[in-house]
Amino acid sequence: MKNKECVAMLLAGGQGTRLKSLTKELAKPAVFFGGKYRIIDFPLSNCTNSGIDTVGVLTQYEPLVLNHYLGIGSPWDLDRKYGGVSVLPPYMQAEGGGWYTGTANAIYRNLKFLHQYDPEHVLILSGDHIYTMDYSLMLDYHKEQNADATISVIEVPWEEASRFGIMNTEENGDIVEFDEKPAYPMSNLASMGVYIFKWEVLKEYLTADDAKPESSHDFGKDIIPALLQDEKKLKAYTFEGYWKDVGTVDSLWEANMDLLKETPDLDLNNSSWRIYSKNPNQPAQYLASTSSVRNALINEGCKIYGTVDTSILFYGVHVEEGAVVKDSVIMPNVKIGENVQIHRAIISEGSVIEDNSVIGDPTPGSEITLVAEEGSIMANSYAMTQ
Amino acid sequence: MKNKECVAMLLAGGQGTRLKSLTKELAKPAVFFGGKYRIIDFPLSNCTNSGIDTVGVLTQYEPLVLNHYLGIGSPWDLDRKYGGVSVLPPYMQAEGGGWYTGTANAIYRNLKFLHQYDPEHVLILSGDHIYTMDYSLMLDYHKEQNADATISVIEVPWEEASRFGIMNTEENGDIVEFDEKPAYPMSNLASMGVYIFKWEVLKEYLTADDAKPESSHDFGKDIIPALLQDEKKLKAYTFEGYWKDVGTVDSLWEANMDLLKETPDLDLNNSSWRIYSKNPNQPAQYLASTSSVRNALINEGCKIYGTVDTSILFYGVHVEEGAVVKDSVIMPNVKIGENVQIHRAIISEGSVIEDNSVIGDPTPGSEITLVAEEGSIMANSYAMTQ
Amino acid sequence: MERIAGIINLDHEQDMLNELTYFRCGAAVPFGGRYRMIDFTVSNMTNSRIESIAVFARRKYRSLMDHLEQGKAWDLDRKRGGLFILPPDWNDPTDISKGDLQHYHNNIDFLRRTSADYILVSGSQHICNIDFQEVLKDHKEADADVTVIYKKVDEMMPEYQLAQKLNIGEGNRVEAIHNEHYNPNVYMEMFLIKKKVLQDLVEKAIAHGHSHFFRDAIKDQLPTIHVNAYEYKGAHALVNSLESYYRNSTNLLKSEEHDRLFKDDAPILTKVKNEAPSKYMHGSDVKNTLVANGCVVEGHVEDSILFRGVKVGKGAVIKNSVIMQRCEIADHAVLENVILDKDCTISEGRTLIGAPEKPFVVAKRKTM
Amino acid sequence: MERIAGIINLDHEQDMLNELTYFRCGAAVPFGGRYRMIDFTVSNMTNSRIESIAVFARRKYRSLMDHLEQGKAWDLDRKRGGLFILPPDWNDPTDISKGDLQHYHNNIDFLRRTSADYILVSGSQHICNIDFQEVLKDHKEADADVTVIYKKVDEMMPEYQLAQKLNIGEGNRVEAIHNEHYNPNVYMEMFLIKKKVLQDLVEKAIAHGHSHFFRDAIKDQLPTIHVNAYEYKGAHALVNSLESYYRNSTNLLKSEEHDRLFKDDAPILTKVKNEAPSKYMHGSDVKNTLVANGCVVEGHVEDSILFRGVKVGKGAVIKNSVIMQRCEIADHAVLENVILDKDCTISEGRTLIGAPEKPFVVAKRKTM
Repeated sequence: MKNKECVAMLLAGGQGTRLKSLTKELAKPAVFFGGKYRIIDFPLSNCTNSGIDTVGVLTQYEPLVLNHYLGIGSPWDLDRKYGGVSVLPPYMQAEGGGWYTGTANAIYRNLKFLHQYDPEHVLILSGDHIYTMDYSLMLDYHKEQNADATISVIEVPWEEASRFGIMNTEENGDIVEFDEKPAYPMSNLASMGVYIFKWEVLKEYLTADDAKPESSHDFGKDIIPALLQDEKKLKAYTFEGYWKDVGTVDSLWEANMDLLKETPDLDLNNSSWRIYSKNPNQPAQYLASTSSVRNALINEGCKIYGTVDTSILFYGVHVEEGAVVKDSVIMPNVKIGENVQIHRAIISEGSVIEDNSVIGDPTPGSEITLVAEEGSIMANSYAMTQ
Repeated sequence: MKNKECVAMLLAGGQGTRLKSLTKELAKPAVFFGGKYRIIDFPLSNCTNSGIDTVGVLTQYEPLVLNHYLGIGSPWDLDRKYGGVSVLPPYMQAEGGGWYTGTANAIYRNLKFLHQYDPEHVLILSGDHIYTMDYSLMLDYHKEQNADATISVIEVPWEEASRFGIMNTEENGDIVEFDEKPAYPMSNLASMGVYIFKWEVLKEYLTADDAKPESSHDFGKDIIPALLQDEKKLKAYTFEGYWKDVGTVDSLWEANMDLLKETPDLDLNNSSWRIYSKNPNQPAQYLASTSSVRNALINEGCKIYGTVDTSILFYGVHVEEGAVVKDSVIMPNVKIGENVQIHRAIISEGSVIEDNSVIGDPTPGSEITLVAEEGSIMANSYAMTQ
Repeated sequence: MERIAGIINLDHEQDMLNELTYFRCGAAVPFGGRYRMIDFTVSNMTNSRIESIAVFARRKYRSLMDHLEQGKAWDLDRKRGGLFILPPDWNDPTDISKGDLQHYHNNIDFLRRTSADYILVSGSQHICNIDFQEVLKDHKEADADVTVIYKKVDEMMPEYQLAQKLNIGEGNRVEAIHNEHYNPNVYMEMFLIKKKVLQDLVEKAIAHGHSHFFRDAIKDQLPTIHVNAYEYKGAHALVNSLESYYRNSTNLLKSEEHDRLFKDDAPILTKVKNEAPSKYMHGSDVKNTLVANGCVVEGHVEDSILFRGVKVGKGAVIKNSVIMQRCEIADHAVLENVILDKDCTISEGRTLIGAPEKPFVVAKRKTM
Repeated sequence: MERIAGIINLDHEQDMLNELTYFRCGAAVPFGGRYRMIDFTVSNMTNSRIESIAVFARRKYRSLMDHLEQGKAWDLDRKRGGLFILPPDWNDPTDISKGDLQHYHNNIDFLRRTSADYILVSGSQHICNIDFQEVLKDHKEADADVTVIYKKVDEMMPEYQLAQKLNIGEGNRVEAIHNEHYNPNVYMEMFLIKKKVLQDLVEKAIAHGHSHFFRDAIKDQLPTIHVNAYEYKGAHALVNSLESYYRNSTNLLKSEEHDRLFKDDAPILTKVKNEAPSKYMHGSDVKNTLVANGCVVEGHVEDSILFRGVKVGKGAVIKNSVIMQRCEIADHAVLENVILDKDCTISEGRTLIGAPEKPFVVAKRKTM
């Protein structure tokens, strides 16, 4: 078999504790987004659309949910006989085993997996962001520049730059310094956590890093600085487009609301860049005579008898007569009873909201209320934030 | 989705140390057999041919080789969207992790995997035997008898019975006693290590067993006796046909030689019971004008210029002019030089046997010589047993 | 469990849906917002654990092939069993079979190879959600040669005139099959038969120069073979004309009917298209309507069905209409009692109004 | 890397392999012990990272469909790209295209949808192992409109008479394409073209009422378009007659030729059949023969090719013959210079002897 030009490794281990009960039983990359998707659908679809057909998904916690969701990879066209998607949890080895201790450690412990494909380049991705990106263009740039490593960067507002890992670059794109959350940023180019390495270089630095007891085994903190110190060729590749971290309940809500703009920055209807997702096979959605729907994204299997305004509904959601759902995100299979009021809330999968209850705080700017997975809100009750 | 009537769990963790260097880098179920197959192809093909489309493969050591071999399960028609084949190595869990401590422990730690399919019955298999068996007939029997567990048994010669786990049964098939390697066997019905449990019963007993600190967490030693003690309904299902443990170099060699009988007990050409295997996609085999081949099984990609007698050749084997291969098993991609003599030997994958060397002891009944993986036998050298 | 294999026989199905069947056979016509007619038959089969399915196609099967792929959506792209579309491509000069018996004869390998003991033969025009294992149970209890499936209808709709009806006697034995009006026992063009019996009857029918398996080998032989009637009691629609297509489509807007057809434990599957959720813009106003994914609606839609990827512009009004995949309805257009086939474009301000009993149909890819 | 999509155009291929093409098109004829002719074209494409392939089929494509499935063996059963068999099923009364331009016209969506910039068009009769990415490199260096692929042959075999030849001028520019004898530059019925150029030329050719894309839009327009010639130097065989089929089959028994065609880093793939290894019994005697899996040999075989699952009985003698899938040669039968199509049975003691220059051919499923 031919070798693979580029294999992707997707770091999907983040527990995402700031997403509170949304990630209690779910790795962060499996969190729902956009009426139909899970966060991980975005990097996976990007891979497929960029012609990368071999993806290792590094999970940290119980891998079964992601394992089950990813299946044989068919939704993303990654059910390949040679390559495709592989879930790589930390497994026991003859010399013991243990958690992945950092992003670099996670890849290091799967060098054998990479070795099977003998790639020329390795693309490192994270499962925490919503964006569409053609990695093949970045790979072209990486190859043209003959870089040892290329880091994708995005311009962020200067006032937010100190929240990110900032790349200080020469005019020609050479990275001269990596500044993790600088108090006084010298640039507004933030690392997106998307790296392409030459396979040989990656192998060398991961192996060396593993031998350093003082290392935190992190790409940003250890591997990139080590390459810089050795004056390896590091290039910044500037990405332009929508890119959003959805690491908190508020940012997850915001990113969902971004989709409701008249012309959203992220186009889910782009037929040449489909976002693939596992299909729940539900019938067409039904909007009843009593319904009133505006400024909403609604998925198949929904039945709407009430009012939906500026909201996102995943598959299988029922909204009964008299209910009002406003400025909210309703995850799959939620049942919303008669005359329920929901404002500025995220309702987790499978929740049942009984008749006449009131959820959330309609005040603009107020905290977003989160109803936990398979939560049940009693009839006539009142719930606001947590 | 509908639940699965029966899910199979294949215990593929055996290191098979008695197979010596054949299993140094390879789990036993991945050992080559019959000119084309690996041992695990037999239980997997049995599953497919029996209509069981969901198989968990429990691995103990580094899962990558089996992971890579199993891929998405397409060779066995197990590339299913819902179900199919899943490799289940011991992974890290929040409360730690560690090796599977026994066969029962391995299944216990994957109850969540089983739970996803909500099966009615669970079929437990091992990856150590060569046989073709229609599990659906055993399942029918298990259901007809409304048994809590059904154990597949085979009649073994009385003089060998003390090497096996022996089932003492009533005339109606009820199992009354399980005798592990009895000095004085009361029956010659040996357990094949093939069990069907009611899912509810299995869950209950595995959970109870896990709580017993003194248990060795083994099906034969702990779970079956516990069921017997509680007077659960245990049935013996008698299997008739070829069934062979290939746990030693000699028995592996013998099982291969069994295929060369005029009418072998195991029919690899049965078109209604195909043994599926990953296909190496080699061109047709070539027998040159100088070749002399008799009583042999030869796979695609072989090129024979010398003599092959009473031997089995896997794909991609080259036998040069003047070489003689007799009473031997030659694994994939072995190159055998000119005038080499090989008798009563197993030559591991990728070995190179240089010109004029002599391998093995032609004396009938002598020990079988094993040449280790990617071994290299120097020209004009002499190798016998290890 | 005894095994059943399936045959979907499209040979006798007339393509009577006018513009909708100019370029495709009836089985490939879109239905219910996101399905094709044949999805119901295939899903019923797979939900009944039928995993070997042959499709006898004769005409305009290209879009059927595109849609079914190799049964991928049903997980039927397999080594053992699977879905096979079998268009006519026979070149045996000694073949004397005629009519749909040509299919049976030339695809005899399908019957030979399957390990199933029973064959379920079905058309694609009777939309329903049926468990064929129940039919098999009934068939075995009746110890019949053939079991035919029927629906007892409440009201004599025009589409039933073309359907065959059953006279049912004691012990559910079929005494006659005919086209008489006012018999409510509508034969659903589905029957179950033992494989061995099917093979024998096919051979005999060919030897006798017959050309229509069901008519010649079953219906006309009724006194000599035991034909058992199985009554199907679930949701049902017969689509064999444009009028019945239109009426049964909008019938789905009745919530009870919809829920009886689409069941969680027996889902109707279809090819996955990866469309985004539908977007309802400010100013949209949608009532009593089924909407598939990928739509963007700014206008007013009522009592209608929108298939995947339909765009409805500002101020546009759609009533009592079926709008198929990727149609674009520009601002202020008005559609009433209209069926648009896929990829149609309706220009700004355009008005099209059909009659409730005869919708206005626009063939695919038209711009108006 | 710039992307190439593939078209396998079978429209002009005559089915001239007599009995072997009674029931199948030439592209589906078994070759080389375990392949079909088309496997070489498809494998060359996938080995060259061509992952979108359309097959323009017109006649007898049923066994081609069975064989290719949806490109499964080549991992081409995909959402993006993949392999599409496109038999004619067009029903547009306004379509004015003719000949193979009908395929280009009616499958224009394939071109429209692919993200590839270049299209490689190939037939199935030139067996070879070629890297089309090398052709693309050459094409871009030459800055040509079209690059045609040719083989400079050593000896003028009869099959080359039907092939087109190239006159090549300075800078590898093609000056003429014709059928003259004794020109060794055999056009391999493969060309590379920019997608945009192909689309324009197709449109123009249809508008001018043409019926043969290569002849009318490329060959006859030679002075006006820049056609570059790429010389392929690897193993090659042209199979366009029974005689060339037979000779090129047995040619594979020459070890060097075989190794040049089947390369580890560019493997020829085919549908997997899960046959057991072949079994040579006591008393078997096989020399200079290619044998696929699943055979059971008890007799004598020399200078021959056995396809999958062939049984050769005791004392049977097979020389200079090609025996296709699942044939059974009973004890003491004698075959010399014979081609048996698949599933034939030769009775005990039967003798069939053809001539070296004209093998005796038996059509499939015959018992003799």
